[in-house]
Amino acid sequence: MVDVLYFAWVRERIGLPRETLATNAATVTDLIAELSAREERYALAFSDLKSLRVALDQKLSSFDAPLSGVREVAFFPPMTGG
Amino acid sequence: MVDVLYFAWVRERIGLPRETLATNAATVTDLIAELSAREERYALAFSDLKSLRVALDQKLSSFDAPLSGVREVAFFPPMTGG
Amino acid sequence: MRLSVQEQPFDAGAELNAFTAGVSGAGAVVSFTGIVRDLSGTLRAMEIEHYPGMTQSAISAIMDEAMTRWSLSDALVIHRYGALKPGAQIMMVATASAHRLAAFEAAEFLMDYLKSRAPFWKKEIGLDGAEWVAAKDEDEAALTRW
Amino acid sequence: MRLSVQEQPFDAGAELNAFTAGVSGAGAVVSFTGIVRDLSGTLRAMEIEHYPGMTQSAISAIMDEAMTRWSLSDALVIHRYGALKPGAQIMMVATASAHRLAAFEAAEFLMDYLKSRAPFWKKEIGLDGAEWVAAKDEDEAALTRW
Repeated sequence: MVDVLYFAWVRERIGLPRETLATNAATVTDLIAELSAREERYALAFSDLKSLRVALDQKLSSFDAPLSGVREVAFFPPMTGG
Repeated sequence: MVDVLYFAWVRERIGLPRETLATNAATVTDLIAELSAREERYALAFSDLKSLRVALDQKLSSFDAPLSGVREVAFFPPMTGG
Repeated sequence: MRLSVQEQPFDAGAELNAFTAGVSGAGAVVSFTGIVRDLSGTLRAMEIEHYPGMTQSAISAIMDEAMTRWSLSDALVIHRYGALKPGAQIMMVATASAHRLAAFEAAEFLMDYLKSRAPFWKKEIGLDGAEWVAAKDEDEAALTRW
Repeated sequence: MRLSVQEQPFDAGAELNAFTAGVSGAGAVVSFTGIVRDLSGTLRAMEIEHYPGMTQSAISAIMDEAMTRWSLSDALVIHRYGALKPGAQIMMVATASAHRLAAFEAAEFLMDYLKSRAPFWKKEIGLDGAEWVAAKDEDEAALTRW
């Protein structure tokens, strides 16, 4: 089981801030494919990966990173702090 | 007549903060020569021009600048503000 | 070193004085304050969302790096989230160092990283609707300096 | 734009808050505070001499240049003279701008010029005697950046 979190417009498009999933996805890319196949709102949120960032266990990561052992995955647009 | 001001160690070496002089010096260099010839303490203060700065009427200037029309000449070491 | 991620306003002047009083041996203190701008005159609020679990650790890591790299005497980051009115202060950074160049550089480094690497997202709530603020290419490019 | 050359202490936090409250439309405020350091542990006081007639005009000219060059919303310079104890605040600069880079650059520019072009001279009064602070080559070199 993995917690998946969504922030900013990713959260708005998917329509929820977090969910807990059972998945066998090996990488972030696999997880995205799995979610996008599930429902249109996911496909829409994940349609342009260049405008997305991912954090694994609260550390910025890459889409080809393995999910093995990861407990928290977060998807969000590029940050706009400061 | 010209007011001549001295600051920091220039003031300390010459032993006074300002004086009013009658001079026919055409340039700052001429004025320095005139003062240095007058007394040892001036010669000492002006012995190393690289460690001196001059302002004419409160604007940083160069040693070869003409003194015609200038009312206030100031000699001091490089500034250390901030 | 102090980091506060908070919803409530802060008093930048009081924070600067407390920060300065707390450092010894520093010759230079630099501060930066970020303020909500209303460019079009139609902004009702700037809503700042963040990723609570990650915000503290991401900013702490950035601050640790700044402390080491510029041998800072101290560093401070305060960043707000929630709904902020135009003119409100969003965040502040302060750095203290023996010399001015290090204090300036470290503050700019912290700002550049907070802009693009700390998990905050800004949404402008205007009279005609709401829009997420897009990340700027120039903010991403600013990181190459470090 | 405000410039104060004064003997009495100033409250950097209160000055920062007043400065920030007075700017409208700025997204970024940067401040710098300079503090008397006691490197050897033997400093009794730092005595700052200045050239009263020239100080105001020289600093005003530097501030005018910064305002124009970085399109600042506002700028502030406070510089003390007289005898200052270790830990005392010597001077501060603040800049306000639409964007952070302009505010940072303008503050650094003002500092670099105040260091080498404003008519102040520092003398360190130590337990064993007094010595004029020598200008640093690196401070003169810093001006070539602008």
